[in-house]
Amino acid sequence: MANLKTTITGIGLENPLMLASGILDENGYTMKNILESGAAAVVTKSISRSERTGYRPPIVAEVPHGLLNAVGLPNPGIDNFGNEMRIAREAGKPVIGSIFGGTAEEFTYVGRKMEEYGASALELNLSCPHVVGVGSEVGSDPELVEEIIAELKGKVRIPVWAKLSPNVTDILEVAEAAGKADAFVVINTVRGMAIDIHARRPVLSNSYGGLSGRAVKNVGIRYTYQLYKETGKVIIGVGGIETHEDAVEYIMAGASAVEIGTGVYTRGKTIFPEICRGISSFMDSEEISSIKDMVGVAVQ
Amino acid sequence: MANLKTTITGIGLENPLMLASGILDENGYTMKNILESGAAAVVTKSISRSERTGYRPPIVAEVPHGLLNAVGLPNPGIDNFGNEMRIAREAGKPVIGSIFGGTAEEFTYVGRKMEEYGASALELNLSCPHVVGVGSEVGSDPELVEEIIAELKGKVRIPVWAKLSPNVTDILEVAEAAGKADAFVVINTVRGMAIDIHARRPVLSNSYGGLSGRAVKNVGIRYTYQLYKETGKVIIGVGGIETHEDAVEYIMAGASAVEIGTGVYTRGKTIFPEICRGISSFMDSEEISSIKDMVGVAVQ
Amino acid sequence: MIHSIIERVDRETPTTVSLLFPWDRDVLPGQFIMVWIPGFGEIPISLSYTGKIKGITVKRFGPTSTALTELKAGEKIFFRGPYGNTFRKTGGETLIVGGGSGMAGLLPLITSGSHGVVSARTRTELLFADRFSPERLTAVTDDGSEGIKGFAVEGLKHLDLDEFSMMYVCGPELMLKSVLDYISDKKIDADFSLERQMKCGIGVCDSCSMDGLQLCTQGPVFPKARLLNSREFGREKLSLSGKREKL
Amino acid sequence: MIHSIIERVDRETPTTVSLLFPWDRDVLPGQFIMVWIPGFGEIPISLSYTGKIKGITVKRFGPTSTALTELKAGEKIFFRGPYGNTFRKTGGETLIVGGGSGMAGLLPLITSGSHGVVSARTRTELLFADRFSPERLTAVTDDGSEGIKGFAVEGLKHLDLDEFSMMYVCGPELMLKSVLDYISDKKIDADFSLERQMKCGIGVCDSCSMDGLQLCTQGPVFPKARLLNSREFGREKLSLSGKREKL
Ligand SMILES: Cc1cc2nc3c(=O)[nH]c(=O)nc-3n(C[C@H](O)[C@H](O)[C@H](O)COP(=O)(O)OP(=O)(O)OC[C@H]3O[C@@H](n4cnc5c(N)ncnc54)[C@H](O)[C@@H]3O)c2cc1C
Ligand SMILES: Cc1cc2nc3c(=O)[nH]c(=O)nc-3n(C[C@H](O)[C@H](O)[C@H](O)COP(=O)(O)OP(=O)(O)OC[C@H]3O[C@@H](n4cnc5c(N)ncnc54)[C@H](O)[C@@H]3O)c2cc1C
Ligand SMILES: Cc1cc2nc3c(=O)[nH]c(=O)nc-3n(C[C@H](O)[C@H](O)[C@H](O)COP(=O)(O)O)c2cc1C
Ligand SMILES: Cc1cc2nc3c(=O)[nH]c(=O)nc-3n(C[C@H](O)[C@H](O)[C@H](O)COP(=O)(O)O)c2cc1C
Ligand code: FES
Ligand code: FES
Repeated sequence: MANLKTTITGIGLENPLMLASGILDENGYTMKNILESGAAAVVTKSISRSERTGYRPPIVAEVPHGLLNAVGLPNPGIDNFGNEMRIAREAGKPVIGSIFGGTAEEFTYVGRKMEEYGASALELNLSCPHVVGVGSEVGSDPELVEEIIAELKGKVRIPVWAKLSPNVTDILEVAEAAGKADAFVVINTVRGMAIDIHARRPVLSNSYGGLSGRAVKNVGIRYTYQLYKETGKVIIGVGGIETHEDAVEYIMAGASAVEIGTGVYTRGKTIFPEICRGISSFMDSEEISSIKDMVGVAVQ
Repeated sequence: MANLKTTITGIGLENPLMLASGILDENGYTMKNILESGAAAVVTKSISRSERTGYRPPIVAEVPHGLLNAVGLPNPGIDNFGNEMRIAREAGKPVIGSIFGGTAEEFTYVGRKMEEYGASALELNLSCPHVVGVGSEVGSDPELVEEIIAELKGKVRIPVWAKLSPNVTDILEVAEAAGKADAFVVINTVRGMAIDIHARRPVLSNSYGGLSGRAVKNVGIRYTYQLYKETGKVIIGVGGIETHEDAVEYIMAGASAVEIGTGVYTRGKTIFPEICRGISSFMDSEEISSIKDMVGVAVQ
Repeated sequence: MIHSIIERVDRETPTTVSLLFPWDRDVLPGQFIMVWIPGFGEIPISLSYTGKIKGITVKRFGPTSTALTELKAGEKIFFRGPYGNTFRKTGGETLIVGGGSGMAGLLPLITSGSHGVVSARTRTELLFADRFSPERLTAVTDDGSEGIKGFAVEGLKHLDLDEFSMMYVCGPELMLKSVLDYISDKKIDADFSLERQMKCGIGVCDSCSMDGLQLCTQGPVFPKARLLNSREFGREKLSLSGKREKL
Repeated sequence: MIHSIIERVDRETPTTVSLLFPWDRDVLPGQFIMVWIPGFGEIPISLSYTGKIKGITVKRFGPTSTALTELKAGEKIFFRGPYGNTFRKTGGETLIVGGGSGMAGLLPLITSGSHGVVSARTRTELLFADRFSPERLTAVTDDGSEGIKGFAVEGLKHLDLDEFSMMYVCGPELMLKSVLDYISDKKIDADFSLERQMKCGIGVCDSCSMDGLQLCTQGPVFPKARLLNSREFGREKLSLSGKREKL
């Protein structure tokens, strides 16, 4: 049996599979349950400084080969999140705190609290609306990204991962700005929309949403490969992983570990142990002895 | 029976379905065959000033829910394309000339020739590599886009459609630069990649490719909606259309007509008459009497 | 989204209507759909009719449910599903305990052999009480305007629970909790159909969760044994934002 | 991509090998696969073995086909497919006419009742000639080193075509054209398996097209009647770039 243990920015993982941010990670008991189901780590729902209720339903639309969502980043605010962190951590595995904000100060406030709550790393969700430049995201403002990460790196000791948006002209420009981060996480959802032709209107209450699931897998593979090749950083791959082949594809494209979101909806929570078994037998048949030996092997 | 006739930038179409550029439109006889199969118009393969052989196979990869391609824009060069245009036009329906280049002069040279060959409109493929800024596309350089369109509009009488890339941070910026175009065509393929885990390398000889088909439909709907709403321009929708519901979804999002590429692969050439029948019975059951009455009705 | 055309509208109580519509799909008692009213919202509603013609029974509450109760025959209804699990089957006499709109999801379980404990705020709101033969009905009202005065659990106290092979319960969570507490040391087994805030209905948003389980995919029906040791049932839930609150 | 492990390699001629590998898929004679040699390229190759164990027979040509002929048993082979259509079935005696590697795709059609016209540049390159009983074989070589000297059509001239119910032909397009011209006013029916540049194999790139038909999806097998009035068959094709050229 192949050994699936690995480490990511110094954090030991019993296998390379983590729960992605925003899927079943608002309630501490749910996160604990997912960890007990076989995920090596969970990333929390993205948390901000103040409480947000998010958008009115419909917040998801089931589209062919994926999900479209516009949940609206609901979260209780970091000050109300300690309890959930405590409950999740009862599973004895790493809990990664996903955080967002509009300014470096907000990120720092939330990040320090997350560290206090025992987060093993911070994942910065840079795909949230940015107030200054209307319509744009924090992640498409390289100067702001640089400032946020510089500030955070000075204030917390745990690793900082930058989760990048695929909705940009040139991801390398953002990656360069985020160069001080310990790892890059790609991808967040791809912007999309679904219209119901019988109701003659967009399905999501927010009209626009983010596409995830199988539909975006090849987009995630591309960014994983490109960032691994061009930046040499530690990469965490996410987007459309539903089978062990998908996970291995990300790893060979350069991901040191992967996250699974929509796959939990299409395949259930047993997706974690199932993919682990699949990776393990793939490694056995291909005579690969460790996850690290697969990382980036397809990169030319 | 509902009437499917419509017009787009002054060009009469017997139905709103056109063949997308790059799929079965290199050989004049094939374009003629597709027109005879029921497409209202065809858009040619993208043609440049000089001949190009394109990339070595594999140039396509069949991925779940779509296709990944990196054909490399092979084309005989505009001077060798007259024969194909003549053969295609024997069908007596509009043939749209897709053209590309790296400079305004190249676009103009090719566009004028296309007009001479009898093209009913020009579709500018702005997603081709741009030599000056390495790694970027013509379509992500707003000044160049503006120059190309201004130049062309002064030199040809046929309508000019600007086909925009979805791989940008802010499509409205590009749309503004392309503001003099008579219509916008969205979307070209979404950048992606596929790795074969048994061969441990990217499948496409070019490594990176463009994703099309069902996987990108919701991305195309989003851009159609956004451009229709924010620019008020004539929009031609393309990306992942395989059923009449998909076509209607694009039209309700703001498309005056649509193009079909990958659908010809998944459903065969009969996709054109099949979707026409579907739209027609949908219109009958919803008591809609013309295509124009559906355009943009879902836009809030 | 699935859509159908409403075939019939039945007014059940002053605040509650049933909408019946064709939908060619096998569904199970206990399952629910996410009903979308374009422009208002999307809410989970149990299927109260599970035969060839499907139906839902909706109580007016906020904007979405109100818009739903105002739909007319011939209008379109939009929804997705069916979602969720079903009740355990059993032989013998069953006891059906519904509070408020909770009776809606229990309707498909009512047979000629069922005994019902139907509770509501007041007599006009007793939902589907007429589906039980009078000698098998225990009505309970908060205001005492009909039957026993008090909450549903008061109705149970008037019955010999040993007569029943199984109890099916649906209603507000605090009512379920009081029923569970009452039967916790009794022999009778029970299935409880829970209602919590549901934003997605498909097991991704975590808004409906309890003890790490998602009501929308792993519920909404849970057996008595599962709830007895619950850390969150009847005690705590997360608000719309995800803030932990006492129930 | 599909992958399999090569089980056996047979050297057929100095430039041609067969690769046999397990692939649990029903395929039909005439169908082809797109074979990928990572780092070299991807080319269309007919399935020469269509039973439980599949096989291809490849002639060394450019870099990709050469790499393919150098694979060993135990190595991986990557491909996608099967693609394309198949030959019409017929009763009676059949005539199989193959030129060069064209015999590969015809191999599954050879039965004990088949007569073969096998042509090649030279005697050592006569592919699968040994699959016909000697009295049913007409060998043709360009250099006259075995059998009749000349092109395939010369072999036909030595046969009474009325004896056959059907002819199956595969080889370079100009050979097919000369065969078609020869039988155009004769009674015999024929299926021709064509080979043209194929970049995608799935009907999108238009590189293999002829008369508006795609060889990869609507072919590669076409009946005599379809080719008789062709505007492009045997005359013109598009180059790698799409430039119209004389054949
Ligand atoms: C499994 C299940 C089955 C049910 N079956 C039935 C049944 O059969 N019959 C019945 O009558 N009831 C049933 N209910 C209860 C019913 O779903 C609720 O009564 C209903 O959701 C209330 O609707 P409303 O009109 O108040 O919603 P609205 O007030 O219109 O709100 C619609 C949705 O938006 C959310 N929302 C509101 N404001 C915001 C905001 N600012 N930000 C984000 N989100 C917001 C709400 O929480 C709700 O999900 C069921 C519930 C569940 C969980
Ligand atoms: C339906 C069909 C069945 C066939 N069956 C058989 C068979 O059974 N046995 C057999 O031996 N042969 C068969 N062939 C012929 C075989 O496919 C060719 O002989 C083979 O493609 C030649 O390979 P190569 O090594 O020369 O290719 P390479 O020279 O390695 O080229 C590989 C691919 O890249 C293309 N290419 C090369 N250079 C460029 C460039 N600069 N830009 C873009 N593209 C480029 C080529 O056209 C080719 O498609 C078949 C052909 C067809 C169409
Ligand atoms: C319902 C839903 C909610 C999400 N919420 C968040 C979030 O709060 N923060 C974040 O960084 N990503 C969020 N994402 C994005 C996922 O973490 C992930 O990047 C994306 O869905 C692609 O992975 P997948 O295809 O495995 O789902 C969300 C995705 C979904 C489907
Ligand atoms: C094989 C292939 C080749 C393509 N070549 C071109 C091209 O030359 N020019 C162009 O503008 N678009 C090209 N496209 C993009 C399509 O025209 C279309 O924008 C895209 O595929 C989305 O539509 P679809 O999902 O219907 O295929 C190509 C697409 C495919 C699949
Ligand atoms: S309603 Fe979203 S997880 Fe249950
Ligand atoms: S090989 Fe591409 S269309 Fe036939």
